[in-house]
Amino acid sequence: MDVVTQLLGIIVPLLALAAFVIPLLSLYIKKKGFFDVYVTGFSTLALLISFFTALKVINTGKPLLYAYGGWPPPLGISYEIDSFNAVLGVLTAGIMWFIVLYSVWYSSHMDSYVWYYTLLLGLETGLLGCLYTGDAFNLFVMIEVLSISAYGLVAYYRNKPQAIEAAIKYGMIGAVATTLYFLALVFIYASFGTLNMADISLKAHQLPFFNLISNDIYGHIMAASAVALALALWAFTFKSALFPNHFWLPDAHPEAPTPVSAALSGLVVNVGVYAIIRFMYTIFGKASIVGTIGFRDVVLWALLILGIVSGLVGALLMIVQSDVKRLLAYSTISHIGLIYMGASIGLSSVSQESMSLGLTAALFHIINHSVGKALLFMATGILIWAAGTRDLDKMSGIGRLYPAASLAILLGFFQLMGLPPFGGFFSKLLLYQALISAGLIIPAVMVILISAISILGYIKAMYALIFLPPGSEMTKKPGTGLASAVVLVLGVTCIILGILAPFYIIPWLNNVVSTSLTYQGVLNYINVFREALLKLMPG
Amino acid sequence: MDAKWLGKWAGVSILVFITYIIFSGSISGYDLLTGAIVAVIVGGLVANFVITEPRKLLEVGRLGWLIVYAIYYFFAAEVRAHLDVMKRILHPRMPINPAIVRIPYRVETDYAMTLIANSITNTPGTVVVDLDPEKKIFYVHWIDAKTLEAEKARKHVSESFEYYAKRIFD
Amino acid sequence: MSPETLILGILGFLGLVSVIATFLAIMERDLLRAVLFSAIQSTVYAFIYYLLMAPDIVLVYIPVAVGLYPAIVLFLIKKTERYEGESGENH
Amino acid sequence: MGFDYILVIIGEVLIAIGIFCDLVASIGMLRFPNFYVRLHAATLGTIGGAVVPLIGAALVAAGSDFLGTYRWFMAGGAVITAILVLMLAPAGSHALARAAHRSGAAKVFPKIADHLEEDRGGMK
Amino acid sequence: MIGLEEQVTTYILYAIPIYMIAFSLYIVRALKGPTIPDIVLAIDALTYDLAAFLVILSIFFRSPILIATAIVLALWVYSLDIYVAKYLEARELGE
Amino acid sequence: MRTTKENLVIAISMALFVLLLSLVLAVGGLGYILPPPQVRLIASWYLRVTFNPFERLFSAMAPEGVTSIVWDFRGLDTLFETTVFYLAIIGSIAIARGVIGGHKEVDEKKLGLSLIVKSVTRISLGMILAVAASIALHGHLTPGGGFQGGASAAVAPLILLVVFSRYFIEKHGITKNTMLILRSIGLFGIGMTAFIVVIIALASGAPAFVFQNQPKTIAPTGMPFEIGGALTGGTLWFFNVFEMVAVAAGFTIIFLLLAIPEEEYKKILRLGGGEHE
Amino acid sequence: MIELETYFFTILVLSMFVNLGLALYGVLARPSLVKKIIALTILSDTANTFAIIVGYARWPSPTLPIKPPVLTNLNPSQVDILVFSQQAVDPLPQALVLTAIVIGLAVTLFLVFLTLQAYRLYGTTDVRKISKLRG
Repeated sequence: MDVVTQLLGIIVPLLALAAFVIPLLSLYIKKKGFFDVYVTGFSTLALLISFFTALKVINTGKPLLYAYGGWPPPLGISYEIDSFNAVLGVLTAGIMWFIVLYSVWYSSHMDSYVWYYTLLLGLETGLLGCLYTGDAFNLFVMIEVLSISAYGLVAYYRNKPQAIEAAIKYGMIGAVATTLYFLALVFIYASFGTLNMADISLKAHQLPFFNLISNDIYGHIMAASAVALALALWAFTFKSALFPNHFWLPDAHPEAPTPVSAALSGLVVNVGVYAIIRFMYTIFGKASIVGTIGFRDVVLWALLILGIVSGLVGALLMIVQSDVKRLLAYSTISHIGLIYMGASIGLSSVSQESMSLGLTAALFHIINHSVGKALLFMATGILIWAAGTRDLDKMSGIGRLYPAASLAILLGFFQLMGLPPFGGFFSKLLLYQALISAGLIIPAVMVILISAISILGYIKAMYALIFLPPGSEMTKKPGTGLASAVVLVLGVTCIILGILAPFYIIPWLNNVVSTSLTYQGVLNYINVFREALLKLMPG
Repeated sequence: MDAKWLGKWAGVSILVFITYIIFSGSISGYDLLTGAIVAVIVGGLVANFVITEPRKLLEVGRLGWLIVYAIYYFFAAEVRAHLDVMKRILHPRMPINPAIVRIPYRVETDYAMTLIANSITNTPGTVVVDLDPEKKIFYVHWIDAKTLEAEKARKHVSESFEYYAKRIFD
Repeated sequence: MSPETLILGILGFLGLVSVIATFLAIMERDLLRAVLFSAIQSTVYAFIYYLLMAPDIVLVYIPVAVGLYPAIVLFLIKKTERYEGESGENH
Repeated sequence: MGFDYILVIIGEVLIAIGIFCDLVASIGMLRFPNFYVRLHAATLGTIGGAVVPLIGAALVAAGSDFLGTYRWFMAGGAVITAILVLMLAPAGSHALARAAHRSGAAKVFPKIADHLEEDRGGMK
Repeated sequence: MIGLEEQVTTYILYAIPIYMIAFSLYIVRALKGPTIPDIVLAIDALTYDLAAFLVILSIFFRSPILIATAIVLALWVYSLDIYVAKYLEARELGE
Repeated sequence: MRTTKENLVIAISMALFVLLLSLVLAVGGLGYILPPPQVRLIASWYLRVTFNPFERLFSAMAPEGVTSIVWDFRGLDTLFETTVFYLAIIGSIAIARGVIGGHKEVDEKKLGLSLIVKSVTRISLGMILAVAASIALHGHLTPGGGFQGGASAAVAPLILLVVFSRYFIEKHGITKNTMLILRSIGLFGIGMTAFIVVIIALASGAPAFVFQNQPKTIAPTGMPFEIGGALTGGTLWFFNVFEMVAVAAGFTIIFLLLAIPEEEYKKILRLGGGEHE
Repeated sequence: MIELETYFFTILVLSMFVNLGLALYGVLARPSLVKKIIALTILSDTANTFAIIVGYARWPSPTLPIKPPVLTNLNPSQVDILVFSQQAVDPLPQALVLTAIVIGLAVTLFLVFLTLQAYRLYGTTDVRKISKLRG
């Protein structure tokens, strides 16, 4: 077992352990600086490990498997990282790192930073755990870790009635969603007799491999898969705020502390998308029993349509918002719609190339959206802090006082709008191409329509924040150096993503997708599982 | 860490140890060892809550009275009361005559008082509804109030319990 | 009737009882009563778990569902309002 | 006909008593007119219906060697449970009765006297 | 002469239905109970009897390890009593 | 506002819908024969592997199937389950941050329930804790374990809180901060036990896995499964002990927070502060 | 011909489905937040019961009861272990449910604290009134 695999196994429990000791330390160490360094240190560690993991996975082209406790996979839990979730892992750890740095500045204005940092570490644990796990039930547990820290952080400003109400709405329906996902797992276990994703995939694809530990299937496997998929999809679309389940997002995301809004909008919604892609492509792929009878097509069509509706609803409602964070939250809904349109391209009629093109677009758009949205929330956070309000009318022109933050905001808005030299442009273009090549003309047109509508909202916000002359009573507050640096670095990242996109990033991401989500990728995923199973069994 | 506290600690530890061993149902080395550790820790934690006068624990006579009392209670008092209430339940006309009556008590310590009260409540037909520690009165709900006078009621309900409770705890 | 059939019959009976208790718990407007009905439902579930041979679950479930849920909900309705649908005596 | 057998027989008799008490107590719970009277039926159920069969089960377990080595665990557990029920049940029903009387949640309706009410006077 | 195991289990087999009748009567009272204390009292009696029944059933199932459930049941139902009583009596549960 | 009748209709129609759905699914999804005649293959593996002295390199060496799954086979789940509970408590503390509750001088005799209940509670305290400890410490042998033991032990502070009052128990040292320390220690212990085999193996340079308990074919380091002839199940014993401490302390924190009178919270609410947009 | 055992078991499964529906109705449609919390606990309990039901199996013979997944023999032979693996219920769903119960408890606890805070801020726990007050 090499060092990278070992570190991969250690990092997520280590983050949890780091969160465990914070209250103990806080009783004896009263300096804020210590906790800043502590949390930043652990998130740096997470970033490094996720980076090296991704490097290894992509270099070797073979998924990485870490079996906890040394038990062969269906008996024990294993982390399984193929190139798809490796990339998402680096994205998550990276943006989380920026968010933690920004929080160092942000939390110096809070009344109590200890609990905030604890919950933030919990959020990072949950995000990385959700992405890395190769076990369906562990995914449930990690989603709960993620959710409970998210509820806690949304309600962190406990004296604001809207924050508490948003957290209740989010928490109550979120609890129902995860319970239904648990029910889905019960059905999966009842009929597949296993909880390991690769093992379920193996059985769903009806591959001829004698699995010593769980070889049988029980009952009516189609009925169970259908119920499980229906319930699981409901839970995941809730987590990622797809159209009928989006109602909580515009309340919850703006009410959280700003860095948390960035994490929620930039990263947490990705988890739902990731889980759906995992379920629809790796576990119940095109060649699986669900795919062969057309049920999968129905689900994907539904997701495509909901994606379109979600994009339109988000874009339209964005225009009428006067609260800048709320505007950004609706923009998240719109972009999630676009991502779903890319992710639901794996219909049985679509060719392999178009499918991998669409998934590449979805993945690239996830990256672009995460960077851009995190940047925007954090940069507007500086202005909101300076102005003391989130109302666009009252904030007019505040950006003039903070040139660095304003520059970052401009870059971020261009990224989300999809202006040519930025990453957002290329991902939308790719999405359009993919949909056209898949023969889905109307959705392709919808991509353009959604982009066009949402530009109105972005321009409105941009104009109010930056181009209007500042009011006379506004004065510049000092001490935003760190925050400005963070958002500027993210802004530069947007440009780099755009400039490198056509030559380097898109082919590379296409390679990532085709080694992980195509049929060959799924076979790879299952093969690693089989190798680990045979290696860890005695005798 | 005075002697009194150590006495309380030892007393509670023994109680905890016995409970632990009976509940575990074995006297293997593992159980004895973990039992001892648990007893010491739990004893230290709750000693102040449980026992106020550790010296009484050492008087064997009290334990003897407790056993005598248990035998009397289970084989005489309880049987009589159970049969009585069963008869009332199964009787077609359900002859009940309920009242809340005053019943005075004359013991000093909390535990003796609790023993009496629990004995009264545990015999079907009488339930302690409330008590007044200053006037030393139990208010007992009696399913078949033979009398409403405090002293006479005491003879019916609690005199025998009090006799033993005085010897066990006071 | 074999012992197995008897045990499974009890399970079916308990399922029906739990439906009644749940129905009352959901429909009751007095939240205190609703909590107590949900405690009955929890007891019945605990019995079901026992008959399904899950002692570990019973040991977890009883503290959580019979002990803690009613306790926290009682704390909650003591601090807020007891009746659903209309304001309590505080308003 | 060893010593074990005698233990089992005694235990079974105690269990039989317990079952009978339990049944009668449950009928009483239904028949009795108000909360305070039902308290007595509940006492019948907890002492006669729970403590006695618990002791009986402990005896049966101690005498049944088909249960394996864990039967002592079982007997011990049953005895501890019995002792705890014996201590906790009356305290619980007393607490409940007092609370019901103080808060007026249950009326003392068929009664010939209520000295507690009188002593507390106008106080609720 | 039948074996001890068979004798004990047959005995308990006939006891089970009687217990179930008693439980259903308790549950009727618990669901009907006109006042709050009535409901709690019925749950109380039901649960203590259930604890005894669980012990007896664990002999029937020949699984002595099932016994630990009974004591937990008894403990927590006592606490249910206590805080319902406190709820009815006190202004705040913590006081 | 809907009437009860309408509610009833909605409820019944919903129930009917679910019932019809269930008829299809219960039979299809859960297997045609209810209940199935045999457990699943993976389950029989768990049952064979949980305590198997003949396969020392492929066994959890604890006779309790559920505990060995909870802390050995799927220890990661349980660690994060504990994390969820921990984060929920942290979130609750964050909501109640700054609320101290104050050690008011009050007449304890007047507070709480009657003297009888108080005495009974005092006597049974030790017994409750002994039973809880027994459940936790035998978690690898009989049903029970850390969470079960901890939840049973939490009865003690809970009934103390309700029967006496929160002033009483805070005077006797059961405060939010001590419980938070205890909880952190317990959680830290759980985390360290998860890593202990890795740390031991690091010294000898052998490969090892996080959450490893017994030696495996490719990772020969492991915890001893018995000490002096008494089974301890390797890491399971430590997990159980630490989990018990953590859970009991966690429950106590929850009730201490809930028991703080509303006036204290209102005071903090009126002060406000600390928030910025 | 349906066996009597299957019939009884199906009643249990169906009543769990009914409970699920009732609890869902309670969470989604009842106005009081406290009632929603109660319904939520019932919902997760019912989901857990499904898992336990999935782990159950028929008795080895009509008179020999199935065992909990705990090996009671501390010095087993290989035959003992094999017999045990055929006579015990599935331990995996039980472990999953253990996890799920604690998670449900954690979420419920946090929701209780949120509800209390909402009451302090809004003076009511009725969602209709809260959304009206929020405007």
